[in-house]
Amino acid sequence: MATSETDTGADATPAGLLQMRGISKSFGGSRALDGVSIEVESGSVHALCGANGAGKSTLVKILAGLERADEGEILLDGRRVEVDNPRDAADLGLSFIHQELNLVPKFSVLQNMAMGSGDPGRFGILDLRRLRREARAVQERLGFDIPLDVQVEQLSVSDRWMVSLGRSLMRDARFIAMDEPTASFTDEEANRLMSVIEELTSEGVGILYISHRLDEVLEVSDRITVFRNGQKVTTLESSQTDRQELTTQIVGREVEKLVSRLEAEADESVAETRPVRLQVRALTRAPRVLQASFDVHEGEIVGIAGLVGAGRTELARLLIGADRATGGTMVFNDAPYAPKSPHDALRAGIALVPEERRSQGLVLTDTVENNLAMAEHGAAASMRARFRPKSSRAAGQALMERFSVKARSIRDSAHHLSGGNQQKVVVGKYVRTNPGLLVLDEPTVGVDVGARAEIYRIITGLASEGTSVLVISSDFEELAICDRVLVMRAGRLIAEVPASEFDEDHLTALCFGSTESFGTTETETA
Amino acid sequence: GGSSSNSGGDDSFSVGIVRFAPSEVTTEAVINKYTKLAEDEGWEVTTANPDGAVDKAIGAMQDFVQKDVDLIIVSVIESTSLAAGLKSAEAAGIPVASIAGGTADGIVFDLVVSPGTEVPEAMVANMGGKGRVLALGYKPGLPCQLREDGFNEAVKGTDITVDRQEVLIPGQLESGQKFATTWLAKNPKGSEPLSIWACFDDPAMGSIVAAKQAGRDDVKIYGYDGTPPALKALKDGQLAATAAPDTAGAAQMLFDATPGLIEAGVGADAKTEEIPYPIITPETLDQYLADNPGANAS
Amino acid sequence: MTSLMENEPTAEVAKSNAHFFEWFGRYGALLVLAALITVTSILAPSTFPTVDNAINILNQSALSAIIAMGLTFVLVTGEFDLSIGNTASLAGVSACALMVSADLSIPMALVAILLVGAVVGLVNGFVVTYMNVSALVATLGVGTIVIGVNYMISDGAPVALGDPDAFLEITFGRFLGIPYPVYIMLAIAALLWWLLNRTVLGQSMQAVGGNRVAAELSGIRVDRVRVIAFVVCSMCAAVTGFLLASRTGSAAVSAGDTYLLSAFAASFFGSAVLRDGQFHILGTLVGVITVSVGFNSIALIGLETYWQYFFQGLLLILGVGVGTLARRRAAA
Amino acid sequence: MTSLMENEPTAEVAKSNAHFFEWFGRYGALLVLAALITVTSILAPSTFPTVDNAINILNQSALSAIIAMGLTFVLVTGEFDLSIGNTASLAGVSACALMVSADLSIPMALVAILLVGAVVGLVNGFVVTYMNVSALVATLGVGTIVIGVNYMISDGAPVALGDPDAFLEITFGRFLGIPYPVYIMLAIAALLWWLLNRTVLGQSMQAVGGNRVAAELSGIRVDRVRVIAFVVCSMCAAVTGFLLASRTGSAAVSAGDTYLLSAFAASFFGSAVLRDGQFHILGTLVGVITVSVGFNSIALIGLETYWQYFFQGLLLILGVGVGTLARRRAAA
Ligand SMILES: Nc1ncnc2c1ncn2[C@@H]1O[C@H](COP(=O)(O)OP(=O)(O)OP(=O)(O)O)[C@@H](O)[C@H]1O
Ligand SMILES: Nc1ncnc2c1ncn2[C@@H]1O[C@H](COP(=O)(O)OP(=O)(O)OP(=O)(O)O)[C@@H](O)[C@H]1O
Ligand SMILES: [Mg+2]
Ligand SMILES: [Mg+2]
Repeated sequence: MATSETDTGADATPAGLLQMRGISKSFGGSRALDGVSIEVESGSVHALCGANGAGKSTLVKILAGLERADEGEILLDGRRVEVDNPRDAADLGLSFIHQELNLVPKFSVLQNMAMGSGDPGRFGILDLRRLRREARAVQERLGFDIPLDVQVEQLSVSDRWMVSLGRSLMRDARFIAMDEPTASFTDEEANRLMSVIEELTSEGVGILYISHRLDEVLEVSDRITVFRNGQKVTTLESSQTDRQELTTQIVGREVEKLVSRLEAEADESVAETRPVRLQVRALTRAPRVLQASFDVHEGEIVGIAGLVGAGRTELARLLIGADRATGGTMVFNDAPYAPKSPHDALRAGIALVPEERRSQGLVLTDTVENNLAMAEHGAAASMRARFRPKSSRAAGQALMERFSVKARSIRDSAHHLSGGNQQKVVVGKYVRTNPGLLVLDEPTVGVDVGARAEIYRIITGLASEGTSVLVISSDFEELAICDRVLVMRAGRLIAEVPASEFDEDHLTALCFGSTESFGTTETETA
Repeated sequence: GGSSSNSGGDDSFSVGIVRFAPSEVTTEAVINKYTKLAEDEGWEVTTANPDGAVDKAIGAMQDFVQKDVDLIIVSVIESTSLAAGLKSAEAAGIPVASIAGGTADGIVFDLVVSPGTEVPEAMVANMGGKGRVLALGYKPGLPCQLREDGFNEAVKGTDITVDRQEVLIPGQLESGQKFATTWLAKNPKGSEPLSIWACFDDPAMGSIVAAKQAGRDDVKIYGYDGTPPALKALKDGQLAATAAPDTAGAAQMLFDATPGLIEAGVGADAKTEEIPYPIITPETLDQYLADNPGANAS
Repeated sequence: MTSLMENEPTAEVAKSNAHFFEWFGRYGALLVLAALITVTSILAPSTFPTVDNAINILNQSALSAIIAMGLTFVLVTGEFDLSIGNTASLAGVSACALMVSADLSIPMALVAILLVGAVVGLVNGFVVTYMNVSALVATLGVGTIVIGVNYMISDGAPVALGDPDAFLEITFGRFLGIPYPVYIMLAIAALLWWLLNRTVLGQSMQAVGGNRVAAELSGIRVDRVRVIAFVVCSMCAAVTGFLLASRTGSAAVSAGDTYLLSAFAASFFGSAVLRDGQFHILGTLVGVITVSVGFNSIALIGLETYWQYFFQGLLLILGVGVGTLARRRAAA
Repeated sequence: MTSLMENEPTAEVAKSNAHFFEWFGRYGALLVLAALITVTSILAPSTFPTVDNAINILNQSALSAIIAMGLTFVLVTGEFDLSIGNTASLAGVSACALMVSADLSIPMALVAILLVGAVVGLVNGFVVTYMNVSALVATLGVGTIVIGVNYMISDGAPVALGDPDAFLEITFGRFLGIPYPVYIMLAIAALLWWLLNRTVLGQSMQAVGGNRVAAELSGIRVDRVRVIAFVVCSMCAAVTGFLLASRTGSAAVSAGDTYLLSAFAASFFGSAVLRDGQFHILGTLVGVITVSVGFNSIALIGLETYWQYFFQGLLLILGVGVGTLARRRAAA
C-alpha cells in the first residue's frame, strides 16, 4: 500500500461516496481478490454479481474490517480511511448485512437490534427506553411487527433476516452493504426490502447489493459489477443490460436455459405407471405437518412448493426420522417404513440434503474427503466395520469428478469451498449411499447460476438412473425440473400440479391461498 | 439433635468431629476408633469431611454450632487458623478439642502428636553421620512441619547433605516417586550412603516404587504413620523405618476425656496430652503387631 | 389438472401438559432448593429453620458466592477460567506476605491484591485473545504458573500474620447481627448484576457469549470484552482469597484451590435456575446457597460424610437435568 | 539474494514466510520437545541422555498416557469428562477391595474394574445424551458421586492387599528390560489409534465432534457414539487406576484425582502437535511424554520444585499458543 495520504480523490470525476481501489487478497496460496476496484455513489445501488467464490463476500468483509486486504485502499468521500475492525467500520457509518445470519439466538429481538449500536449511552449505561423507541421506528419502516421481547431463536428464518436487516438500520448509516439479504425471503418480503432500499437511496444512502437472484439485481440496482475468479470483469448500467448478458458475464460462457421436465422427456403418464417407491398417508406432526398424503414413483422428480414456514422442512424431517411423526403411515419399496432416526432412513434408502449446508450438512473444519465419507459411515450397519482410507479416498475422488467439485484438493478443508461447491459436496455425500429416494431441501439457496445448472443436471441424472427425487424449493422457477409439484400451505398439502400445468403464477397463487400463523415455539437443534 | 450439655456423668453426648482429609491416615484412624467407642456408648457422633480446606472446616464447625453439639473435635488443621469456627463455638458455649492441631484460644484439649524424632535419629545413625538424603517435606501440614523440624535438628552438624523437595497433596505418591526417580538417577549406587526421608508414608511408598523400578537396594527409605502398605514394606525390608502412633490409645484418651471436657465447658484451662509416636523398624515390627492387633501388615 | 386434496381438520393436542413441563423447566432448580429446605425443616425442626442458621448459611455461602459470580462473568462471555482457585490462593498468600513483610495496612493490601487479581486476569485475557489459545488451556496454564508464584512467595509454608485481630475483624465483624462477608457478597452481587444487565458492557458480554461472530460483526470489540470478563473474574477470585485469609489470619499455598470446582458447580446449577442454560448472577447465587443448604442439612441431620458427595453430585445432575428434560418435553 | 524483477518479490517473500509459519504451526509443539531434550542433554550429559533414563521417562508416562488417551476419545467426540480422576481412584479402590474381601484373582479383578469403568462411562453417557445435561456438568456430577462411592467402599482409609507381590509384578515386571506398563501403554495407544482411524466408529466420532447436527443428519447414531466415547474413556481411566494401585498394592480414595488436570493438559497440548486443534492419540502421547521429560529435566538439573509449575504452565501456553499464532500468521 503505497499511496499518498493526501487528497487522492482529486483527479477527474467528483469522488463517489465510497471507493475501493486495487483491492487484492489471498488466502494461503489462492487469490480471492485481484486488484479489484469499485465505487458506490451516494443515493445509488451498486450490485455485485459473480459465481460462488468469485470474491464478493471477501470484498465486503474487507470493507467491514473482518479481513485485511493485502493491497489496495478504501476511500470515503475521497479521503483514505483505515478499517481495521468492525468497530472502525461502524464509526465510519458503514453498515452491513452479512451473508450468514449473525444473531444471538438467546437474545430478544430488541437486544439483537441494539447490539453494538451507535453511541453507547452515557457512561455505558443502557438506555433501554431509547433503544426500544428506535427499534420501533425501524420496525415501522420495514413494516414488520415481531414483538421486541421474543427471543430470536423462536423466530422463523425469514423473520430472523428481518431482525438482521433491522439492526443495520438502527444506526444512521451512510452506506449499507447487503450480502444476499433475500436468499431466505419470500417474494413479498423481498419486495418490502426493495421499497426500503428505495427509501434509503432517496435519503442519500449508498448501497452495495449482492445477490444471485439476477432479476432482482436488475430491478433494484443502478449499476452492476461482475466478478469472476477474484477479478472485476465489467461494470454494466442496469438499464442497459439483461439477464442473458449478465449470466454470460458471470459464468464466462452461455448457460442453457433451464429445461423443463416436460420438454425434456416426458409424458407424465410414464411416471405414473412406474412402481411407487414411497407412499405416505396422513403423516402428521402438529402443528407444522398435518395429514400429508402423497406418492413418489421410481425415477420421478417431485417438487414441494410453498411459502417459507409452510412446513416443508418439517415434512422432510419426518420422512427421514429426524423428527418422529405423531400419526400416519409410510410404505417404502413395498415395505412398511417408520424411521426412528436418519440412520434408519439411510439404511432403508432415503436421504435428506438439509437446507442449511453449513450448520447441517458439513463439518466445515474437516476435509472434503471426510465430509464426503460421512453419510456412508452413517449408513454402515455396524460401527465396528473397518474403515479403509484408501478406498474411501478413491470413492471421494470419483464423486468430486462426477459432480465437478472445485477444490484445491480433496484434503482441502470444507470451509475453503465456495457455497455452490459446498452444496455439491453435501449432495455428493448422500448420493454416495445410493439412496432410492433423495430429498433435497432448498438445494440452490445461495448457489450461483452456473453451479445451479450443474445441480439440476445432477438431479435429473439421478432420476434417469431410477432414483426418486423430492425437491423442496422456494424458487418456483427451478421447480420446472419436476414431474409434479405438490403445494403445501400451513402444514397441509393442498394441491398437486403436474408438469403440464406448471406455471409460476399459478403456484404462487396456490401457495398464498390464505395465510395462517402458527405458534413458533420450536427451538433449533443447535 | 439433643442438647444435653448441662447433664454430666455417662449421659448420652452429641459430638461433632471435623476430619481433615482421607490422606491423613493417623488422625482418620483415631477419629474412626473414637467414633466406634462413642457410638458403643450410645453417644451421637457426626463427622464432616472438609477435604483439607480450612474454610470448609470452619463451615463444618459452624454447622455443628447450629446443631448444638456438646463437643466439637477438630483435627490436623492448625487451630489458630480455625479462629472463625472457634469464636462461633465459644459464643455458643461449646468446647472444642483438637487432634494434632496445636493450641489456640478456645481449644480446651489438644492431643499432640509427637514429632517422632526417633526416625531421623535412626537414619543418621544408619548413615554413619555422612552421605546424602532426599527429604520429602510438606509445609502446609503441621505434623509434617514438626517432623521436618525434628529431621533438621537431627541432621544438623553431621556430614549429611540434604536435597529437599516439596510433596504435593493430592498426588503425594506420584510426587514421591518422581522426585525419588530422578534423585536416584543423579546419585548412582555406591557413591555415598544414601537415604530418603519422607514426612509421611505415602511419598515414602512412592520412593520405594522408584527404587524398585530403578533396581536400587542401596537406599534406605524412612517414613511416618505406619500405614498398612508401609508396615508391609517394612516387613519386606524395603522401608528402613516408620513411626506409628498408638491410635487406639489416643482414641481412648480422647474418649475418656470427653465427659470431663463437656463438664468443664468453654472456660476451662487448656489441657494437652501427647500421643506417643514410637519408631518401628523391621526388628520391632513383630512386637508392634502383637501390641496392635488391628494393625495390618499380614 | 391440478387436483385439490381433501383435508380433515385434526384435533389439536392438549397444550396443558406442555405448560406444566415448561413451568417445571423454569422452576425445577428452585423446586430442588425448596424440597431440601422442607425436608430438613421436618427432620431437624429445632436447629434448621432458625434465623441464626439462615445467617450461618449465608455467611458460609459468601466466599463461594463471590468467586462463583466472578466465574459467571467469564462463562457468560462464553469462556472458561480454570485459574480462579489458584488466583484465590495467590491473593491470600500475597495479602498476608505484603502485610507481614511490607507492613501494608489492610486497605492497601486489599488494593494490592485487587491489582494482583487484575494482572492474572489480564494475562489470561492476553493469552486467550492475542495468542488465540482456547480459554481452557490458557487458564489451566496460567493457573499452574500462579501456583508456582505462590510457592515462590511462600516457600510452601503458610504465611501467618503476627497480629491478625484487625484482619480477622473483616470476617467476624457484624452489623445488625449479620456478618460483614454477607454484606460484601450482596454488594458484589448487586454490582455484577447491574454491570451485566444494565450496561452496554454487560450486554456486549452476553452477546459475545451468545454468538461471538455476530458480536464481532456488529462492531462489539470482542477481544476487549473478553479481557474485561477475565479481569473481573480474577478480581472476584482475589477478593475471595482475601476474605479466606481473613478467616484464619494466615494463608496457605493451596487454600483457595477447592473453590474451583464448587464455583463451576454453582454456576452450572445456576444456569438452570429460571433460565434454560444461560449463566446469570442470580442463578449462581441460588446455586451457591443450595449447596450450602445441602451441606448444612447433612451436618444437622447427621448423615455420614460421603452423603455430601452423593448430594452434591445428584444436585448438579438433577438441578440441571430435570430442567432440560422438562424443557424438551415442553417442546415436544 | 536480491531479485531484480519488479512484479514478483513481495508475493514471493510473503509466500516463503507463510510456508515457514505453516511449518512452524505444524511442528512447533514438537520443536518444544526437541529443544527440551537438547538443553537438558547439554546441562546433564551424564544422567539425562541415557537409555535407562529414557525407559524411566516412558515408564513414568505410562499411567498418565493411558488416562489421557481415553480422554482424547471423549474430546474428539466434542465432549468433556471431568470424572476420569475419580474413576481412576474408584478403580483402584474397588480392585483392592475386591481382591481383599471377595478374594478375586488379579485377572478377575481387572475384568471387574473394567466393568466398573464401563458402568461409570454408561452413566456419564446416559446423563449427557438422555438427560441432555452438558458434559461438563454431567461428568462433574457423576465424578462427585463416584467420590462418594469411593468413601462408601473404603470408609476413607486406604485399602491394602495382604499379599501384594503378584499384583506389584504388573508394575515392576520387565520384559526385555522394559517395564510392563510401557507395553500396556503402547498396546492401548495402538488399539485406540486403530479404533479412531480405521473403523467406522472412529470416523463417526470425529464427525460428531466436528458437527453434531450434520453427523446426525448423515445417519450417524450420534448418541450411541457419544456413549461409547464415554465408556472407552472411563475404561481407560479404570486401567490407570488399576495400574496405580499395583504400584503399592494398595489404593486410596483420592489417589487418581490428580490425573484429571494432567490428562487435560496433555490432550490439549497434543491437539497442537501436527494438527491445528484436533485431538488425536499420537498428539496426546507426545503431550504426556513432553510433560514427563520436562519434569525429569527439572529434577535432573536440580531446580527448585516450583519451577515445575512454571514449566508446565508455560509448556501448555506456548505449545498451544505458538502453533496457533504461527498458523494465524501463515493464513494472513
Ligand atoms: N477464510 C478463508 N480461508 C481460505 N479461503 C477463503 C476464506 N474465505 C474465503 N475464501 C476463498 O476465497 C474465495 C472467495 O470467497 P467469497 O466468499 O468472497 O465468494 P463469494 O463471491 O461471496 O461466493 P458466494 O456467492 O458463494 O457467497 C473462495 O474461493 C473462497 O474459497
Ligand atoms: N422441529 C424442528 N427442529 C429443528 N429445526 C426446525 C424444526 N422446525 C423447523 N425448524 C427449522 O426452523 C426454521 C424455520 O422454519 P420455517 O418457519 O422456515 O418453517 P419450515 O417448516 O422450514 O418451512 P419451509 O421449509 O416450508 O420453509 C427452518 O429453517 C427449519 O429448518
Ligand atoms: Mg458470498
Ligand atoms: Mg425450510
